Amino acid sequence: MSPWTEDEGTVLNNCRVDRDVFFLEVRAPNIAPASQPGQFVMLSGWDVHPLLPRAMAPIRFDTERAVLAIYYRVVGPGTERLSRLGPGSRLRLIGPLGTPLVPQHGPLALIGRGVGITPLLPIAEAAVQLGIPVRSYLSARTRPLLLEERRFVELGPLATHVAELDGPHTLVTEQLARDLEGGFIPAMAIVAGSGRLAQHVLMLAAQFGFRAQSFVEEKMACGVGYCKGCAIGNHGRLICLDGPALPLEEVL
Amino acid sequence: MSPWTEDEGTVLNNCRVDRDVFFLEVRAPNIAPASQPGQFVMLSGWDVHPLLPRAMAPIRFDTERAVLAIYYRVVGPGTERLSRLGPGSRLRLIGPLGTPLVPQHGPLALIGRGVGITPLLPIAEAAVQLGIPVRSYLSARTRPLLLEERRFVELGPLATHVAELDGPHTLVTEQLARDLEGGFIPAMAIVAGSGRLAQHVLMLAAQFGFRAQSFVEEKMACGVGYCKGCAIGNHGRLICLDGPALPLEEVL
Amino acid sequence: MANRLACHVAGLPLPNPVMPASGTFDYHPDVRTPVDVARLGALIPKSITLHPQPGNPPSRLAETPAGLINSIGIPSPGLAAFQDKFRSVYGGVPCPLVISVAGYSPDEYAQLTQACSRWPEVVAIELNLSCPNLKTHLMPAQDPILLRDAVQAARAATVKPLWAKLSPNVTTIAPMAAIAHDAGADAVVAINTIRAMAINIERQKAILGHFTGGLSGPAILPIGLSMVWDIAQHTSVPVIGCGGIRTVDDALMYLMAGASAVQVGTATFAHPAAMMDIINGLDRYLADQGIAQIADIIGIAKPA
Amino acid sequence: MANRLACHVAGLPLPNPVMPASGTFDYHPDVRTPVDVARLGALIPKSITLHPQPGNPPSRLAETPAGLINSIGIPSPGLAAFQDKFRSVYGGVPCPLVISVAGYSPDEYAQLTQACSRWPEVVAIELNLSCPNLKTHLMPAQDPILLRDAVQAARAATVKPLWAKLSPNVTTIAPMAAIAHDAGADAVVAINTIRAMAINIERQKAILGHFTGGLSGPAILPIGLSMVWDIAQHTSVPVIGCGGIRTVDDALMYLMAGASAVQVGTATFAHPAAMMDIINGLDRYLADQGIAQIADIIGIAKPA
Ligand SMILES: Cc1cc2nc3c(=O)[nH]c(=O)nc-3n(C[C@H](O)[C@H](O)[C@H](O)COP(=O)(O)OP(=O)(O)OC[C@H]3O[C@@H](n4cnc5c(N)ncnc54)[C@H](O)[C@@H]3O)c2cc1C
Ligand SMILES: Cc1cc2nc3c(=O)[nH]c(=O)nc-3n(C[C@H](O)[C@H](O)[C@H](O)COP(=O)(O)OP(=O)(O)OC[C@H]3O[C@@H](n4cnc5c(N)ncnc54)[C@H](O)[C@@H]3O)c2cc1C
Ligand SMILES: Cc1cc2nc3c(=O)[nH]c(=O)nc-3n(C[C@H](O)[C@H](O)[C@H](O)COP(=O)(O)O)c2cc1C
Ligand SMILES: Cc1cc2nc3c(=O)[nH]c(=O)nc-3n(C[C@H](O)[C@H](O)[C@H](O)COP(=O)(O)O)c2cc1C
Ligand code: FES
Ligand code: FES
Repeated sequence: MSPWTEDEGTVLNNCRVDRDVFFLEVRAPNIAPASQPGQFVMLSGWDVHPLLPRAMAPIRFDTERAVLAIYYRVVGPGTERLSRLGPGSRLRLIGPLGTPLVPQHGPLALIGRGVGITPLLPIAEAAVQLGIPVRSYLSARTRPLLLEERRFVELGPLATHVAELDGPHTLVTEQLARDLEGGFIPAMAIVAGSGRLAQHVLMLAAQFGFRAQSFVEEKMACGVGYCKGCAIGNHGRLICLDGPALPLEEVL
Repeated sequence: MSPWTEDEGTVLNNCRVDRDVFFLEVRAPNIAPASQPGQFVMLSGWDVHPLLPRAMAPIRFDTERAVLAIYYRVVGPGTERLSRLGPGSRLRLIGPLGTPLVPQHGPLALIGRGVGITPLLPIAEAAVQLGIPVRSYLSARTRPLLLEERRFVELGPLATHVAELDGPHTLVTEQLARDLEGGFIPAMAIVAGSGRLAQHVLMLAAQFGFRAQSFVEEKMACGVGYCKGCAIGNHGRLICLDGPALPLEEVL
Repeated sequence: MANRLACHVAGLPLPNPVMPASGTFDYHPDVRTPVDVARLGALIPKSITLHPQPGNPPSRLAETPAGLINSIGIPSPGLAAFQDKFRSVYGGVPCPLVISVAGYSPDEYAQLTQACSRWPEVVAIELNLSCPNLKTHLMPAQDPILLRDAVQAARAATVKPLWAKLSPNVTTIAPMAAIAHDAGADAVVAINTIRAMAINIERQKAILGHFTGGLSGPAILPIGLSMVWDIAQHTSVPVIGCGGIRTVDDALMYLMAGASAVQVGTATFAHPAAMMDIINGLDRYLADQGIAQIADIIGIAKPA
Repeated sequence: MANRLACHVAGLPLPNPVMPASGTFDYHPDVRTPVDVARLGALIPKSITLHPQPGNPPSRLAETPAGLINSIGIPSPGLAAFQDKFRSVYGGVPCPLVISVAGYSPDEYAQLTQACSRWPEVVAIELNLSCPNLKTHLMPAQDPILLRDAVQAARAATVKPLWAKLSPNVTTIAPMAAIAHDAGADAVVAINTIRAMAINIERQKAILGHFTGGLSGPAILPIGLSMVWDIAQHTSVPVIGCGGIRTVDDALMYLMAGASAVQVGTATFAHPAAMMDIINGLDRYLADQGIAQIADIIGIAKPA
């Protein structure tokens, strides 16, 4: 367990990106500078309802400005209330949480879908800074939901799949399969945001022999290992402490 | 029991008047046109928290524009959330509720303090329209809280007392006492917003022989007589059905 | 179009499974309100007692997170006065009528049940078993013997359907449901309010005049739901679900947990048309899912 | 300055009356968090069991209006493993330490109590009496005989203060508190979670892997408060209040209702520093009101 804290955050920007997806920038004086790739925060911008904070994996930690950038999809009462906070609103944050995921060897394959891709970008940036090559495979319902597509392109080859344009019947991991056949064997693949993509990667990992992790989600209460509510699999692993990324074979 | 309905209201205007007092205008298509002096509404602009609607006695029912004008003081979670609703927000309203109080004989003495005076204005206006003379005695903490002072002046003689200016040691009902001694004997006195003023009026009523009513407040759940939660006094009178104005001797 | 919502509670046909909880709604023949009583599954007015009584002293209400505590007691005109005005108020009631009665002894339950069964409009009697017994201070719904005696006495006094309304303030509720069933209740209603309290810290005293009261509202929904589930899992008595229902999703949870019908109480205060929304919502749900009748979803929730 | 907050629970001195509820907070000697453990009234880690056990299957959490249902069960390393790591984790704990133990028989309670009493850091043993008995499916906290036997067994195994944690799922709680007291508990803790359930209507199944669980959070505050009040009114056993406490006002309600101290659980999840806020708030309240010590407000709430 690594140190974490509680911040009184300030909303700097909170705007709609697509139908039900929003982009939030929040100043978190203590949490943002301490955050590492793979980590997440718990946030609440409300009082009694809903009761629990919500887990969010920032797409960017701006350590100098102490700002976290978050994409979120409105799916229930917590994200709905979040979407109504204007600049200047206060948010309670807990973090940084979870086990950092800073790759040591390369190359890296990053596979993600929709809002779920957010934790992949900090990992890609850390990897490139360490000189580790990165290839990304991203899919989304619509083009605007290929979040930060430009930034991913800057960091390495990017394959994309947009359901609206490319049809629902292919997976972006089919490009990964072609790359694997072409000789690109990653030291590690990291999946986020899609069980279907994770399934396919698990198959490819077995076939081509590489390690794979996946970001997983379960309802969380504390986010810090106290409540034991986020256990997954047969080993009693806690997503909030041992994850949020865990070996693919443990979570599928 | 008179007919009532449920309206989906729209906030037209919601602004601060004084430190913790706000002015709200809300379009209530069915309730506003049906409202009569002495009546109130229950409103909620939220979902689960707080659970119950809040009772408010409008200071004006604009039957043509179907608008209710309400002054409210922020004292807890309901009024706090109310104060954050901007124009265009939706409000649920139930009304019109309570027994109308349309005076038949005059003259009338209206005595009130602070935000509690709101139900007095519709009564004054109805009285003046029927040719019944009205004298008003209003007190408040600060000048801006002598709500709609100008309009009261248009309707008849007005005595005021502002604690901040006139000091805390006199009551506006001392002017009523002088008027009574001077020969002004009302057919009915109506008090709102202050137990202390009500006490004094009760004494004067006994001394000078006039009827007196007072607006009373108790926690309400339904506002329509179902829950029996707002009972007061020894006769099992329900504030929401038999009131909100009740004979002074029953409520003190 | 066949009425998808038509249902049965222990053999008693109802136009739909949505009705008010006793003490939270009533009917006035001449007054237009947002609730179209003709569309309700049934109407249940506030419990009546044999003798007139004033109810508890004010304050009677306290609000809590997602909950309401009430210590109304049962202000009641008494049976005689209720009988006098029955025809003028409920004579033309446009939906099935259930009368809730509250007694302080088995004999009172019997008298009330017998008297109220005479009216043809009344399709069932609901026994409010939550009046504290004068000797033990327990409610009949809390004590196996008191419960059995009250239900048996009422059973002997009517041939009409009898519903026993249970209290959540028991160690386990399924045995109480079984006792009520064995004693002659056709169905049970679960749950009544949960004992609760609020304190005004400025005044350093209880908020309610009667100092404790009963908690209702969304806060208690998960508790009521588990009790309905327990009754459905462990007994064969039909159960009417009650406690915290505010939306059609809440009603569906209770039906899926095993309730034959549902009662809506506190939600009506903030949103009087809540029952109408729930009835419309259930109908839309069945249509969308292609389900022919409400009976097909009752008790279908799987353990996990 | 004298410490206004210093207090006693059944004679046991504590620096202040605010402590975490078992299962919702823990201490890691090397990890800086927003909770300064040195300022807590006491620390109570999650209940431990005699033998290792994995806890309940996922999902383990469901959110309800102002409430949280958990079906964590008690994932536990077992006594032996706990003993092995005790010194390295709790050896230097900077506040009074209370160990919560959960057994499946009186003998297990005795073994756990005896073992945990040996450490000098441990100032009291809390008995979590909410493990379902393997034969009756009742929890010791629900059954007079099971309760008496468990507490007596633990009592015989230690001279340290013994706290019995009660369940709200009983007909009346004061008699259970009295039984625990008579059996040797120095104090009782009220309340543990309330049996509850949530259903996912899309999947038509229980949300929790163990299908029912226990409700905690603000929703249950008025229920816990009435139980603490009942125990204080009807027994002489000191009571530690627990259930839904989120703010200093909530803590004051429990203290005024008769609690000697309070435990904070679910509120810690949204606001880890909640206990710090409550401790600061209590101190400020006493200062503002000119009250010399916390003992002066315990049980001062008048009926109405
Ligand atoms: C480590 C972690 C990081 C996350 N990062 C992000 C992020 O960056 N952006 C983002 O938009 N979301 C993220 N999520 C998911 C986010 O926490 C949930 O969407 C949010 O809690 C929903 O809250 P709500 O009140 O709006 O809806 P709720 O009422 O809590 O849920 C609404 C519906 O969604 C379902 N649901 C909610 N949460 C989950 C879940 N965790 N898994 C599966 N189903 C769920 C519920 O069953 C319900 O049907 C993350 C989750 C985790 C665990
Ligand atoms: C018929 C009627 C008409 C009203 N008209 C107006 C109006 O026009 N403008 C206005 O500002 N207010 C009016 N009120 C009072 C208003 O309903 C309450 O102030 C409001 O419900 C408070 O809600 P809240 O959630 O903000 O605070 P709550 O949390 O409900 O209360 C905050 C504090 O105020 C106290 N309190 C709340 N309501 C009352 C009450 N009714 N009587 C005494 N103490 C109370 C509580 O005990 C608590 O300490 C009226 C009340 C009634 C019964
Ligand atoms: C104000 C109020 C009055 C009530 N009166 C009665 C009553 O007279 N008889 C009865 O059986 N239940 C009574 N109840 C309990 C309700 O019928 C219902 O069982 C309980 O409120 C739980 O449902 P809810 O959460 O939907 O309100 C009353 C509840 C409230 C809130
Ligand atoms: C996630 C979770 C785990 C819990 N684990 C335990 C436990 O191991 N032992 C115990 O005695 N109580 C346990 N409890 C109950 C709490 O200690 C407390 O009694 C209850 O949650 C009510 O308090 P609250 O509303 O402040 O949370 C747990 C509660 C929660 C929410
Ligand atoms: S969310 Fe509490 S242990 Fe993981
Ligand atoms: S508020 Fe329900 S009867 Fe008056």
